[in-house]
Amino acid sequence: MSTPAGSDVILSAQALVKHFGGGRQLLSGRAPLIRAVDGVSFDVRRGETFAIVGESGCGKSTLARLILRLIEPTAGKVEFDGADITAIGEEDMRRLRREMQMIFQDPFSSLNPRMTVGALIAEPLAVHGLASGRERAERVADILRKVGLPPEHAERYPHEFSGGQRQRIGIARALATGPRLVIGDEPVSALDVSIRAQVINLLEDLKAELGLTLILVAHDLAVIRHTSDRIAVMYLGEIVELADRDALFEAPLHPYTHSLIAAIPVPVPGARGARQLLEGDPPSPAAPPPGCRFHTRCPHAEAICKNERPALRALAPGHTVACHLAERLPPAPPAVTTVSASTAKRRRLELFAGARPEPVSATS
Amino acid sequence: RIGLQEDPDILDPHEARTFVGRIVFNALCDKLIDTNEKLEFVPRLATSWTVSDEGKTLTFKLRAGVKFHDGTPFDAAAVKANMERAKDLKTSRRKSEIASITSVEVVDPLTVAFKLSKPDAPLLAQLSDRAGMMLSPASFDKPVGPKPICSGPYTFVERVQNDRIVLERFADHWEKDKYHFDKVTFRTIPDSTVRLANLRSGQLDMLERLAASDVKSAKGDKSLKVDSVVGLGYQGISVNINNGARADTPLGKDKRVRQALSLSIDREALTQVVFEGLFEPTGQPFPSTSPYYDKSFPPPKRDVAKAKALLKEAGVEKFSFEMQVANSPVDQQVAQVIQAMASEAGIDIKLRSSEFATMLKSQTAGDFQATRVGWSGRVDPDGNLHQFVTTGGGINDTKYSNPAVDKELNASRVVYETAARKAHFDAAGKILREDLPIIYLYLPAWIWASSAKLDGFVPNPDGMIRLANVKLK
Amino acid sequence: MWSLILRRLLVAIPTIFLVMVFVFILQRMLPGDPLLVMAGEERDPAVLEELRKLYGFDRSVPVQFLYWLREIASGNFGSSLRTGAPVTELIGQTLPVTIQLAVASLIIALLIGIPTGVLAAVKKGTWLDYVANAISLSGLSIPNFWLGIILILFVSVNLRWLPASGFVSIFENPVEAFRTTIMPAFVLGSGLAATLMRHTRSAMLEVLRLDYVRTARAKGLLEPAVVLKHALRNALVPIVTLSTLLFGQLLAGAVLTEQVFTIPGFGKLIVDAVFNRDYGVVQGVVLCTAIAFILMNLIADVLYIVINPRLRTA
Amino acid sequence: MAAGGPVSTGDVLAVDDLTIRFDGHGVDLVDGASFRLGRGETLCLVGESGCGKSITALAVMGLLASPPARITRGRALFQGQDLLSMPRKQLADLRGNRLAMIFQEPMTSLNPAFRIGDQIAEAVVRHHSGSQQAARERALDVLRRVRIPAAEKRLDAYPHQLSGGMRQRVMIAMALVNRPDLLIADEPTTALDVTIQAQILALIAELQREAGMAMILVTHDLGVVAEVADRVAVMYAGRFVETGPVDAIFSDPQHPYTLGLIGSLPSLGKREGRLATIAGSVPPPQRFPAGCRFATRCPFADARCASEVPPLVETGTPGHQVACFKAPLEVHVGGLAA
Amino acid sequence: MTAASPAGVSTAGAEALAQRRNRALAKFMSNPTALFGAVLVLTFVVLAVFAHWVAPYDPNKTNFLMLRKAPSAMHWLGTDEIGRDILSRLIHGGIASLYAGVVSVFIALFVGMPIGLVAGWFGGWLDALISRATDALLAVPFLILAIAFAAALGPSLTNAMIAIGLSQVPIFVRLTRGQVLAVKTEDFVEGARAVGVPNRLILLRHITPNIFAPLVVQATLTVATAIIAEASLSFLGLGQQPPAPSWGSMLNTAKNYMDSAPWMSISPGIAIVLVVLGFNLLGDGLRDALDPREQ
Ligand SMILES: Nc1ncnc2c1ncn2[C@@H]1O[C@H](COP(=O)(O)OP(=O)(O)OP(=O)(O)O)[C@@H](O)[C@H]1O
Ligand SMILES: Nc1ncnc2c1ncn2[C@@H]1O[C@H](COP(=O)(O)OP(=O)(O)OP(=O)(O)O)[C@@H](O)[C@H]1O
Ligand SMILES: [Mg+2]
Ligand SMILES: [Mg+2]
Repeated sequence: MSTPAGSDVILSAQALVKHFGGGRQLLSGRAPLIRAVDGVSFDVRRGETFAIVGESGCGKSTLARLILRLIEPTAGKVEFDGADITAIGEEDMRRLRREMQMIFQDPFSSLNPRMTVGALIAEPLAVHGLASGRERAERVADILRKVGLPPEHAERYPHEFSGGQRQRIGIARALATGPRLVIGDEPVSALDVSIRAQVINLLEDLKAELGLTLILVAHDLAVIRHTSDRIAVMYLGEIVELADRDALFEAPLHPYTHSLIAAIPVPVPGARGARQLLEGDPPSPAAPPPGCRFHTRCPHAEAICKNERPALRALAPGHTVACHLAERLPPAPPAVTTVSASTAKRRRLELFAGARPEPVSATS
Repeated sequence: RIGLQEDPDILDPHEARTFVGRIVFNALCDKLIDTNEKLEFVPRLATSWTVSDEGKTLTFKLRAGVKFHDGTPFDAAAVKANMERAKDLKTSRRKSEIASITSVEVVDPLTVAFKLSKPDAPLLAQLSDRAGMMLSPASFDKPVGPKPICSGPYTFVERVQNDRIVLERFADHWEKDKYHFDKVTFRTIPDSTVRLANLRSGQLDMLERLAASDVKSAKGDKSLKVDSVVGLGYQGISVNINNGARADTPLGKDKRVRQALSLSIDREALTQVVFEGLFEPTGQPFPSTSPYYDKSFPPPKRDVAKAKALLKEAGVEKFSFEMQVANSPVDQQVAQVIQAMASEAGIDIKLRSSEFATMLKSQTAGDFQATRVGWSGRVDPDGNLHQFVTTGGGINDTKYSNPAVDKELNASRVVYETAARKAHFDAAGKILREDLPIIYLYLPAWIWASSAKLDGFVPNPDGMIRLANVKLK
Repeated sequence: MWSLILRRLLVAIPTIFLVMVFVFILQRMLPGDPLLVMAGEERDPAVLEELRKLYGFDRSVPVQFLYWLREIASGNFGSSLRTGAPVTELIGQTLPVTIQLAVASLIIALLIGIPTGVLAAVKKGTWLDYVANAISLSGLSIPNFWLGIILILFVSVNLRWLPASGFVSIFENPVEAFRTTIMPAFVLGSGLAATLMRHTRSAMLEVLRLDYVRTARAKGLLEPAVVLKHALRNALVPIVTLSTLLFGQLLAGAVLTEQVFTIPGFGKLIVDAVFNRDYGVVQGVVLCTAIAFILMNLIADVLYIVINPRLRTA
Repeated sequence: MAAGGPVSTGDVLAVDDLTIRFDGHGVDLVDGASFRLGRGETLCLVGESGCGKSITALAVMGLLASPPARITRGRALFQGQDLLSMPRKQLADLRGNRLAMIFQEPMTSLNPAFRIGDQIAEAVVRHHSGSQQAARERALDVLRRVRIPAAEKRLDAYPHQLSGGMRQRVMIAMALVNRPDLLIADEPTTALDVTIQAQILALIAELQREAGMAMILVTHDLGVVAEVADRVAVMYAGRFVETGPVDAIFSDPQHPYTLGLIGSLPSLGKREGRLATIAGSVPPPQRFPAGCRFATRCPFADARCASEVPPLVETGTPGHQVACFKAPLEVHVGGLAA
Repeated sequence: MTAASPAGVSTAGAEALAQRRNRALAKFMSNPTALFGAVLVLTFVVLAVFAHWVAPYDPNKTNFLMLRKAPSAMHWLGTDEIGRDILSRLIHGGIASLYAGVVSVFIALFVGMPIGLVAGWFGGWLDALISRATDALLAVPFLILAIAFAAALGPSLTNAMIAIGLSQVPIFVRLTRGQVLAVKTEDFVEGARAVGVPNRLILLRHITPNIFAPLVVQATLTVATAIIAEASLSFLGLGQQPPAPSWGSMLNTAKNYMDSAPWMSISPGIAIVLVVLGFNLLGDGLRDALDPREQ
């Protein structure tokens, strides 16, 4: 699953940099320069699910917005289908948005509270001149059905929906124009556990059905592991490790990746106990440490880490890492995965899963 | 402590313009001559005066031993210096008043002769006012306004704009025994209700221009005293006769329409309603106390039927015009009463209220059909009439022009005897009553309120407050 | 902080320039002629013409504006057409008066507005809240001159407790100053108190539902401490800045009250100048209020930073 | 005073039939919650957002704003005294002293206007006579205990100068400064990053062990539950649907809702196809069903479930209770589905 | 724009729609103070609109025998300085005052809002220019501004309303701009951009509806300011022309008779207080009803 046949790059980020502030600000004086994204490169292949993980503030959202050119990069470029989208005009870019769409993190704030769901979904169709009148209405109904909402909900307003339903609306809106690339910026982290699973399943189904390429931004490693093909780990504006999913989880090379995996609470009561925890907080992107940016928290840091910025290098095919010591680190302890479930439990779970198909309408 | 309705303007008699300023000057400065309550000229700094040379020379004998506040002695040279300043100062407002003076000659230290270009009967009256006030010539090199140095019974102490002017007794005044207050404070309190409240609560001893509507309650208060006298001014309606395009109305074009308007107004009722009957209804510009008042012409009575008949004759049974009104409540009240009265004769008056500056501007620019106007009045009758109705007169906003009127009024200027002048005024008055460029309505009275303890105040039709012999019991 | 102040002052320059342009244009838009007004009854066309030349009113408006700019740049604010007094002197005389009045009314407004606002917020939805709201709204909608005259009639004329009008500086005679200032300050302050009360109320309501108030309660603090220490302290931040802005407004906005109580203040100066078309004074005064306004805005910003630790280190 | 604590072996907290209603809502938002907590024990309250976890916790602390909240039934005995009926003043004396609470939002739970040292010292001064200086010492001491680096300097810091993780440590320090007997932690780590969350959870566990303090931890993360809980109470729509020792809940889940929660977790192991899901979402309180509140989403619900409230009954395991007519599932519906 | 739903389900949809629309209304209706405010305002509006039928006398009819008479059975609120019935003038005068309040605020709103939108959305030098200009206008004392506009346009009620409206424009520019800056950063605006909605439509469809509520609230509050401003302008002769009544001009005349005929000032004074109170309560109620946080 790791390298889809006919490996064909749909999107390529090349040395992307985004700095905020630094300019003269009217009120607060010289704002500190924030290096939100600092030289990030990767390729996304057609049809795969590419994940970007990292702690809060490491630049994931900024990267996502750069890819869609919702903000202008400070340096670097983004190629979509081989064409540089950072160089085209605003109107061309607007037209291109038909092809690449975004699902936002917060289903509460990302839908205009004063538009009906129908209007929200019809809007992209209208602005791209894709359908009008009766046809448009049918398309809206279609899309709503596809994301598991009854079409008559088109008349309602976002606040009348639960979080999960709203996220479906957000997905419907992103899919309305029939895009080829969809970026989800933490599309499920605002949702409850039980709802989260619904949305993840939906995304997977839609991806398969429509042949989408997905870029998922997340901080929940469990979700990532479940859904992604390849994963990039970010720390303070940089990619520190990039690998296929299984390679990353089973043989992480970067110490930060180790600790990220170790920090996940495992829903297995017996598994609690000693593990390697990171000390301290991530430094501010306004004043990133010199050398390896992780050295301030790294349990293995050596002198070289403080002075030299490690480059991303491939240690195995398709597995790159930015760590001076990658070869010398002790392997990560195996993650506890499952307990042997009692037969009764397994039986119950099967009963539960098989009892009813995927829900169509959330309201009863 | 005296409450004034407005804040005086510049305290330089040669530049000053306001009425309240004159009240202050009366305490601060002496003038050559003065007028008494019967409007006769009485000596002040000049002990006597004579007219000679066919009315072209005016000679004053001056009082001896008079000193200015700065100690400079007052003499003929000082008079000459003052008159020259009044004529020459760029910002002087007295120029037109004394335009007839060609030169001032010092005959001897206590005699001064004014040479005139032509006989000028109103000149004496001017000299009984600001034009005749004497400033210390020594103070001319500095701006006078901020600290005027005169020779009056009180000297200037301080002024806080919009608040107060404080004077203090001048110890070397030639008549110092008649002035009983060590300190006089003029306070500016524009709102008449508040002014009265201040008098009642003891912050003032006297105030000028009590609102007519407050007279009743002030009279009911035993601790207060009210004095009033019909003043020199008049109130009326001036009609745009020939000042620009807006003169083109039935009112402006046809004197019968103006007569009808005049007849439709019940002047008696007007003064009763608005002024508690304290103001006098009138049909002419001179106060009834003036020797020039034409007794053969009593205040016109209302006659709606006749007004209607006149309108019919003029072919405008129903018409409407716009009357400009100042935005003070009293003016509006008057205007609304007139409006109500006129409507009964079929005349529809639209009111346009304006603040003062706008009103003045449109008046001079001819941007009006009719205006409710008033004139504070002058001692000399000429001041109440000549410049308003003669062709090219300085304040002739109606642009009324009638050679017969011009002739009579110009003639009245070059004779000094009252009877001869009255004949001219009567003749002009007769024509004006026909033509009615200005419809005279009533004569306002000056109303003063003071503490009942205040004694010796003599109301004078000129509205001034003279402090001689005034004291607090 | 200093650089903030400096920058704000730099930004103020174009604003002030625009104010000058506006006031110049606005004034010339007004019908009426300063000289005519000055002349009053005694207007003589020849004299007026001469004066017009003397004051430069015969020149075109842009030329007059440039001329005025040059004068201002050299520190000369000109003088009053009406009284001949220098504009700086007029401002110097009236501004302290109005400042005394404004400070007094602000104090009264704060003393009334904040406690009632806090009370209304804490007792939200009870009759106390409604009463406080109704009273404050009345305070907001009763015209100042009306309240003023009623107070004068009642307190000064009937009861003879306080002088009906006048002004005494606090530095001359504090007792008299108090007696003359308290009534007008109350009249002015009543409207402000209403504004402050309403802002205090909503700020308190906003703050009272914040998490840290709950934290304070979780510590076992008693209600008065929670409200007065933890909540009010934070609710005050916007109120203090609001107060400085209100203070700026008071300088020019006290006209009617000043008129009623015959206080020779700034508002009166402005209005008289406008009515008399005393161009020089209007220009000077508006310039002065604009500067005061901008200064107050600046002070508000600075205060905001000073009392708000979140911004202090920025 | 600090040496207090229950002399008997009795429970630190015994909540019985706690029922909460809000003005304007026609239903009990918490309905008959009962649980007990021994010394040193950790109880985890789990459930979806809006199921009433926080208001249960707040009710015990006496911090529910009333109006609109009203506690219509029940008792909460803390060391033998009923917290719900005790005078406000007396409750305030306990709060922050014997009873402490940590909140979900470290960003907004500290007063931005005061230095953190003062905010901690305030809790000391409120409950102990003693000088400001002594209180400050205590504050410094407790800051060190929650492992804040350079604690002396941080005493004078304002909240905005600290990161989220630091602030949550300060909140913990503030709660622990008077060595309470019971700590209620309402989702103390939800707002934090995974790496920080792990630090904080480890810290709380350690401090709890040291002091022998009882704790109620509110969370919706089953991973966290597995890590720290001794006992678990699963809440759904205001009711406890299953309670029991942590092992029992994970190895022998009985209630369909619990099953759904566990099934919907993406496993960290090999990818196992589609996730199990619970259909639909929690209905708003106005539309809670009359019987079992989970009935609208339960694949096994029948007419009885919709009309009758299932009581909490013991399963085979001691202390393990479930409120479901169909439990155990394999017995009641197993044949049907097979 | 709205997607038509299949016929079968449209009734349910319509119901939901109606229900949602009614929610704000229902919330408003359940707020007693707001309702009281609305009733107050409505009462005065109705009285003013039907003045001809309601008022007992002709408001301009003078009666020189009934000058400044205290309230009586014949004249419930007494008579004024030239014998007109105060109650009738009060009822008729409501038109001018309410009109001045409402129309001027509309002017302020519809001039100020577009300018503020442009400044807030586009930013840059345009914003700087607009902001400096509004600052400057705010720094010019209100009275001077209003007098200048009113005097330049000529005295009449309409022009007074325009003048008051224009002088309130900067406030609305500022408020709109601030709101736009706040809403601009909302996710759904970025969402609209991500979908490819052009600027113009974002402003129209996404920004404007979401900033309207605070503007409406500010508007109801400014109505009060405007009513009082009309009184001041009337006082200067720049507002309603006599003899047509307005509360402001009534109050200004009455102030001279405060001592001898207090009823002349009490009734217009109370009328103003009540209407201002009404509008303020209405504004508060609207704010609560429109605030999604409170739903
Ligand atoms: N518009 C902006 N102006 C200034 N700084 C910004 C801006 N947007 C983001 N940043 C900063 O850039 C850094 C990266 O932000 P970003 O939102 O990309 O992080 P993230 O990884 O998405 O975090 P989270 O998990 O919290 O969403 C942060 O420090 C943030 O404060
Ligand atoms: N002040 C209030 N007024 C009305 N309803 C309230 C109020 N506070 C909470 N509720 C309601 O009470 C119910 C339970 O809320 P609670 O905060 O306890 O949920 P929770 O389980 O803590 O959820 P979360 O995981 O989101 O924190 C919710 O339906 C909520 O809407
Ligand atoms: Mg993000
Ligand atoms: Mg909660």
